[in-house]
Amino acid sequence: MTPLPQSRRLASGGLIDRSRTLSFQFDGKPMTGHPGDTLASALIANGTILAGRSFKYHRPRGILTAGSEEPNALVELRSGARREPNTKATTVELFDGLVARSQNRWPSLGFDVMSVNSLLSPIFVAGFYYKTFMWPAAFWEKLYEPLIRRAAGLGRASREPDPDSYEKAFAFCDVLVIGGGPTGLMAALSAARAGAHVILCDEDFSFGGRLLSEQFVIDGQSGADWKAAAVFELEQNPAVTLMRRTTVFGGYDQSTYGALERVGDHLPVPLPHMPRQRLWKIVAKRAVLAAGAVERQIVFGGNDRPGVMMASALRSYVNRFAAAPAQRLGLFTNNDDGWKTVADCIRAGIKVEAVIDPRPAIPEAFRQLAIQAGARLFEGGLVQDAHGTARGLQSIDVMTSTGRTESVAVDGLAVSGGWNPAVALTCHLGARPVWRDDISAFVAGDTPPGLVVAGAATGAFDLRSCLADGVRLGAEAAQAAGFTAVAPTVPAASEETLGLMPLWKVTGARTKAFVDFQNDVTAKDIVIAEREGFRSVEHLKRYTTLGMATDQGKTANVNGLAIMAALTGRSIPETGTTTFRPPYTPVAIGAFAGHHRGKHFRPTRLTPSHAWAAEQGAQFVEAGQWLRAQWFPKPGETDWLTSVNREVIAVRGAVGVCDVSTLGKIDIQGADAGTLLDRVYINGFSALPVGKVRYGAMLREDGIVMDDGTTARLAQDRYVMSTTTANAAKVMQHLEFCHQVLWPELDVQMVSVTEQWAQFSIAGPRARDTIQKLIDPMADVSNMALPYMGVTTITVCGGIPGRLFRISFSGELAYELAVPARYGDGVIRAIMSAGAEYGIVAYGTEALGVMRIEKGHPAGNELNGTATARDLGLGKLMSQKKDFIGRVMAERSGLTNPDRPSLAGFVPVNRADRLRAGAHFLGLGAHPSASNDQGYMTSVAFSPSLSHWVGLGLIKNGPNRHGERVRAYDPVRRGDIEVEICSPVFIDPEGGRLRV
Amino acid sequence: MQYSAFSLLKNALTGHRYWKPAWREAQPRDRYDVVIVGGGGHGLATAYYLAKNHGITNVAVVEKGYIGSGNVGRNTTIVRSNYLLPGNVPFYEWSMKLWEGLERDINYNAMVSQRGVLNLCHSDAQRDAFARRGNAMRLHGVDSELLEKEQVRKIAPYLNFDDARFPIQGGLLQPRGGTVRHDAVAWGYARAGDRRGVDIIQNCEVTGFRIDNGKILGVETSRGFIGASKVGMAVAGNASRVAGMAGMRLPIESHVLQAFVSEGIKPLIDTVITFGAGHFYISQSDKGGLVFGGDIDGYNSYAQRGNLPTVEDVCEGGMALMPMIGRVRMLRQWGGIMDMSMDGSPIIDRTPVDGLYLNAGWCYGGFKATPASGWCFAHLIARDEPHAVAAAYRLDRFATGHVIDEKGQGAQPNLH
Amino acid sequence: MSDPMPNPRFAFAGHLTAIGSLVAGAGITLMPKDDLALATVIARKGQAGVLGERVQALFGIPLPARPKRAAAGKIAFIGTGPGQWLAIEESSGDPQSFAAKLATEFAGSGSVCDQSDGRAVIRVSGPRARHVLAKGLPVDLHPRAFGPGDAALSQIALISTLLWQIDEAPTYEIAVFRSMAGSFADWLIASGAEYGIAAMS
Amino acid sequence: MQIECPFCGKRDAHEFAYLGDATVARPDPAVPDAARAFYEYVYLRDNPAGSHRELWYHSAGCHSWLVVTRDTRTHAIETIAQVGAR
Ligand SMILES: Cc1cc2nc3c(=O)[nH]c(=O)nc-3n(C[C@H](O)[C@H](O)[C@H](O)COP(=O)(O)OP(=O)(O)OC[C@H]3O[C@@H](n4cnc5c(N)ncnc54)[C@H](O)[C@@H]3O)c2cc1C
Ligand SMILES: NC(=O)c1ccc[n+]([C@@H]2O[C@H](COP(=O)([O-])OP(=O)(O)OC[C@H]3O[C@@H](n4cnc5c(N)ncnc54)[C@H](O)[C@@H]3O)[C@@H](O)[C@H]2O)c1
Ligand SMILES: Cc1cc2nc3c(=O)[nH]c(=O)nc-3n(C[C@H](O)[C@H](O)[C@H](O)COP(=O)(O)O)c2cc1C
Ligand SMILES: [Zn+2]
Repeated sequence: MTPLPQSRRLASGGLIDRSRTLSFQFDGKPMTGHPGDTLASALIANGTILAGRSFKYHRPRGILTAGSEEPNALVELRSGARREPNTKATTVELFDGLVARSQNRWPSLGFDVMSVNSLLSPIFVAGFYYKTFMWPAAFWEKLYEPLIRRAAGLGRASREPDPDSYEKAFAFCDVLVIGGGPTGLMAALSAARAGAHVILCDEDFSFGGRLLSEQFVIDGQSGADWKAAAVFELEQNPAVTLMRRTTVFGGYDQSTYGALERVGDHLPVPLPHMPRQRLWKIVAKRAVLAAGAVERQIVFGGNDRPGVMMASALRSYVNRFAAAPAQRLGLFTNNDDGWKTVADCIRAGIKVEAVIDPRPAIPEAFRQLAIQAGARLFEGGLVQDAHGTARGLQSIDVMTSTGRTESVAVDGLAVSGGWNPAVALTCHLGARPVWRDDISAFVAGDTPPGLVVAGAATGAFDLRSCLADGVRLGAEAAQAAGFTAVAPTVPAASEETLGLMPLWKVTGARTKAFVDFQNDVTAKDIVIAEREGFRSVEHLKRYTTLGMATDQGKTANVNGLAIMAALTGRSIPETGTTTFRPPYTPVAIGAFAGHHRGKHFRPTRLTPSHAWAAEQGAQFVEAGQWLRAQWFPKPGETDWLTSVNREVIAVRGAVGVCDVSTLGKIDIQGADAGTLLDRVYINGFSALPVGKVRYGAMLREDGIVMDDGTTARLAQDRYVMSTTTANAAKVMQHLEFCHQVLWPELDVQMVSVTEQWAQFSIAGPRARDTIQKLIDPMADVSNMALPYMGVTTITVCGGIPGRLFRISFSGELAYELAVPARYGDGVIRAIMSAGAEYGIVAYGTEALGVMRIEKGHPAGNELNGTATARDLGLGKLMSQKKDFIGRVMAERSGLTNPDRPSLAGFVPVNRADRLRAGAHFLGLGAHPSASNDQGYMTSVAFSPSLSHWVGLGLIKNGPNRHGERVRAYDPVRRGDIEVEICSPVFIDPEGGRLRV
Repeated sequence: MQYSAFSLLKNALTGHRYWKPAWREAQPRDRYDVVIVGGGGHGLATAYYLAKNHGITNVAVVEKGYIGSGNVGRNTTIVRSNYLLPGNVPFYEWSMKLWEGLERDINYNAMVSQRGVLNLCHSDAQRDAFARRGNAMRLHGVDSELLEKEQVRKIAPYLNFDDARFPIQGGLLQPRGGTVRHDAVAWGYARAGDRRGVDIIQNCEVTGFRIDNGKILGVETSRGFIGASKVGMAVAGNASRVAGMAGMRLPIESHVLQAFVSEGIKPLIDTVITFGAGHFYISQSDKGGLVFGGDIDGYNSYAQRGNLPTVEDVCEGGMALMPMIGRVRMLRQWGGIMDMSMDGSPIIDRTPVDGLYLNAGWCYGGFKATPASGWCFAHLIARDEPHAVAAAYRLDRFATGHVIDEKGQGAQPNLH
Repeated sequence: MSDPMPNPRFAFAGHLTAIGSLVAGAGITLMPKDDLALATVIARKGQAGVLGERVQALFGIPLPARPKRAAAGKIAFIGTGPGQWLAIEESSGDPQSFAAKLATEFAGSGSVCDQSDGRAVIRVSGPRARHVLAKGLPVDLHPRAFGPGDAALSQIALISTLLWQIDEAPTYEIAVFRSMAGSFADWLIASGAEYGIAAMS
Repeated sequence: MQIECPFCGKRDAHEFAYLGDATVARPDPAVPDAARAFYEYVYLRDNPAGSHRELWYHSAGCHSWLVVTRDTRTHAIETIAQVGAR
């Protein structure tokens, strides 16, 4: 198909680049446009009136606005994995190859079966679903809800991962100017001239705001020329950052602003390495909000018909985009500004059939203008109903000042109900806008610290005041940020008047009159809401969904609350607005995530031996942020248990090595290091001899175990503490709290050395033999010289300085060898070759877990944040002689009750049974019920040494029930077996092997 | 007027001219048998059950703003009873049962949607913890299923199974869990209470309590004194402020939790999915918006709004879990003030003041509790003794050590 | 004891390979700094003054009380917290002995801890360095706010970082925990790709 | 929210860990009603709507514990100081 000519493109004018033609498709139809077009302007240029269907009634809808306030013209942009639902055609910058599709219709936009909903509209009124669909109960999920869900929603999201990338960035400035219309440009110029570092953002792809869309003259130049000069000056200033296509979407605490830059959205696909969008977090000393104002609707019958358009939007299409939305236009305006449309239409050759102005007396100049345009003038008139089809408008019914109704044939109607200053960003921190009677609009009330509002956003609706505002507030902002402003000069511009007569809703409409277009909220819905008691604006909003659509009611809300005000006899300010919330316009979820998706969701921490382990084919597991080797499968081993059993057997029978560098390590120095440790651990450390290691447990202040680990005394005034992998940061924070907040008088210095050391556990009967081959030959690591729970410094592999701890998690003769992390890779290779003759294996976290369970050491699953030291069998460690964190609260009756679940071992009565962590304990024969619940299995392992499963668990009064049998009940995995309670230490209970 | 398809049709034919207000715009009277402070879900439900279960109809609910302006109107609508600890499971399951019959009971469609709640797990330890939880639920007769990765894939094929930082290993499913339309709960209870004679008084802020000799006499409000023999506080995020007026300090901090909704899209996500490792949970409302949230902002706040880092954090979780939502746009973000208790569990109890009762500490999970909370609080107020399923929610449990700490975080409210 | 001493494996080893073809027009240049000796120095209680004098006497460096880098010759001290510094020795042949030496010199006034392996340091320089770092660092690096000698402790892409500026090129050096070098490199490469990246060793 | 760390400068609150009320003080464990005193210290909070003294830890920065006085209604920060530096 070849594209049709751009039938509604004006022959000349506009800020489009006619030298290049761009091809695009809408609903499969090929069309063309030019650089500088939006999708909406290109559709208009191609004579397309119908752009979308509404949410509830599937009403045909045209293009209403020319900006981000658009409620109607929403499309699915792009296709496949890049499909973007609900994209406003009015904000899409046209690019070559653009593909868009209309939404919420079937089979086609022109003929939509669901438009029968419109016939059912007497039933589908506000809140109808709260009143029905209650019977029978089961039908909700099966029938009603799927139907409702299918009918709801507009576009379709892709089901494939988003192929584009996003990023985030920070920016800092003296003055942030939000909006680059005449006000914003002037504010930026004025701040920049004072020397301030300025960021100017505009959501449009071109600066200029209304200057692009109106026939303004500034300092004798056209608005567009003045703007070009202003932008040029700003571009030349290195202290100014100009950000086009950047919406400031939210104001947050302490002058932090969120902004979205659409970096690649105007391209078919982003260039290589180009993010699609960038989320800016801008910290500004001062901010000037110059976001302009949004023109609002008037509520009359059929006001949603395709062909009805905001007057300012119509001028945008005509002046900026050189596209004619209509050929025979009606204009319905309650203010002077709307009249600009007449002059612009005359210039563009669009016939103005009629001007309907409800004001009883209009200025003479306008009367002349109407005559010049050959338009019928209905002074004091009202448009009651607009009639048309999906293809366009046919006529309007005008109620004259004398009460007659006349029909006027038109194919378009421009409407201006006045202007709402864009105050949203002033309200994000909780302020409320205030009503101004003179302009019949809400303006900013209190503004957030550091933010000022300027131009049309303050209700200054004439160019002169806008420019003056910009000059003044830009300079003041710069001054407040510490600069000296230069004497301001305000460019000259002609005078403008507003002369608005408030008009919210036309009475006597015969057809549906819409307030919220996208959500199909009619004036009648508001009446029903009022009748049913939903009178607060917030109730009104929620009951009718007014203002809850993708446009957040930018063109609709004030009409809605004005109608409610009239119904309840309250004033508009008494009625109030609903709450403005970020984002100002919707922001892609991907942009908030930036780089942090997929594997980059969170940083990954790699152990010093990672590369080596990967070479060995290790299976890795996520342990918090760490990746750790879980087991090392050997060729032929297909299931994890075989590998793990082999690793355990090798350690218990010969020797194995495991990277335990992930354990937290904290270097603690100072004269009072021991005192601090005494206060954070339940047991004592100040009396620990130098060269010794001790196991310790620490509590939270509420008496529950926080963490455990070993701490070694390296010197009189120096210890090194180890923490569990999971709690490393938390313990560091806790120690800093204890030191800085509780006991600042102590002479203690602490720093995390977790990353400094590669630490390997070398365990098994041949551990010493292996170590011996690695270390400085002069070093003595005999049982005498370095007994169990000793520590010494040594050098290994011919000169690498290290620390050797004689500690054991596995229950075997074991050492932990710490070397500077850069040598981790080399040292594990050296350990493997040193141990080769003894049959050394590398073992992973699984085997480590098996052996600690066999030894009954509590770990993560037992340190569950609710267990006390006594529960875990550590009660004996709790010193009676000193205070320590958690001591007092640990004595609360609820924590000392002997019936509390406490640590015990478990074996299956039928030794072939498998144990499962998470199974609950019930008395034999007890009915499975919550009241019979005695505790649960915390950790299990298959013990290759014992050839059956063993488990640890917390069970009521556990330590006193060894030998008793209970049920391990596990209905979620269909398990229900008998287990015997036993000592939690399954291997070498006397600990002989540790000490050899 | 009873709501039904029939009454809707009948009114449609008469231009909807005859609907009555869902609840009367009641003016405060001098005294009531019971005054409930707080027109949120819990307060309104309490008033309804006082009338329905205990025949106490001389009741007022006083609300400082409009009813539903608090957390009941700003939550992510998830209901479930997949709790772990014995103090909690029976209570939340009772709530689940009440949800199941609610709409016919109160004659209001609150869109109780039992679409299933799926919690994902990413490690063996998490799976064991889910097994423990699932088993605890089963022990109390609550439905729970432990799913393997492939079963999760069947339910939600669009999740990131291939390229995840924390690969999905399985999940815990509660098929009866789901969502309920937040506002409808407030309005439905209000209407049902009103029909039984309860006065719902909006724009009436409680500013103090009148207490004599340790006994409650009534409440001071922005609209004058209202006498009452008994007063129940159900003010959620404002619990400390209101209890403070009676001279109490509570084991509670007020924190903001944010929630987010996307633009409306056609059905995409059919269950409730929670991604604990990524602090993200999501469901799709019947209107088509993806409703999602994550962690609390983490500092004391009464501002009812949050900050940007949490938005980023939540969306990072979303993109990590379901990278197809990248181009779906967030429409709105808002916050609610939550009564974060020191053990993450609620309090429904008497207070040191005779006739003054406390309902608080719901954290980010009290929406699902609404029916049972109302039921049990009404029971406590009417009979002056705790209801059996809420017996563990005592105020003195912190002093005695009988805390109910599902997450094991201890006395740090922002970590619950 | 037959095997020779194993070679060190540095933190960025294998993590910069993705730069591959991104070199064209390099806007930033990355260079891992594997030759630094690093040590944390924390003043003992009430001894900050004494420590400062020791440092001044030994190295001719005034200990910065703020996040700043003060350097003389091969030695630099960066303020990393109240009473805390990161001491750096450039092109150090024997990193462990640096800490050991400091410990001896500061005995009684400062606690010293070797961190030569705990932090991985990478140098980022080039005309686009500021643009790239702005994608992660919540600190204003504009010359007006941050210049040679300034340092910042912060976070980039959820990774704790210590950054300091060397010169006006600008050249920055960034220290991250060693285990996160890979993730940090991933972020750097993703953020720098649009400007082109060169790697030096 | 931006917190100006006295050492590091202005940073987003994201870099900090929050602990809560800074006005409670760890009781002397030797007092006769220590159980009560600790209960109040660990559990009871004023939780004011308005000015609130609270503890923040600059975990991604200099590891200082800070006392921040902040209005819980507006998030406006009144004062910030290193703990102990009163
Ligand atoms: C973002 C968010 C998401 C959540 N998601 C879930 C979820 O998915 N599932 C879940 O179960 N829970 C969730 N919750 C928690 C849940 O919403 C609350 O726990 C629950 O709603 C609290 O009970 P309520 O409805 O009675 O509270 P509210 O609705 O807050 O009611 C308290 C009322 O008291 C009023 N009040 C306060 N002070 C006074 C006074 N002095 N005088 C008169 N009136 C006063 C308030 O205005 C308010 O209306 C979420 C909460 C939030 C904020
Ligand atoms: N006579 C009237 O009734 C009337 C009414 C309104 C406007 N006007 C005219 O319009 C002009 C107003 O000038 P102005 O500069 O104040 O407003 P403007 O509308 O010209 O410019 C506002 C700019 O802000 C941008 N913007 C809005 N929100 C934004 C956000 N959140 N982030 C980034 N960019 C955003 C818009 O894209 C626009 O370019 C004057 O010329 C005035 O005469 C007249
Ligand atoms: C479940 C749920 C769904 C929501 N869906 C929408 C929505 O589709 N559109 C919308 O504008 N707001 C939606 N909101 C947000 C409300 O507009 C509002 O922000 C929220 O109730 C908090 O009130 P506030 O913002 O007035 O303080 C939704 C809120 C909830 C709780
Ligand atoms: Zn700091």
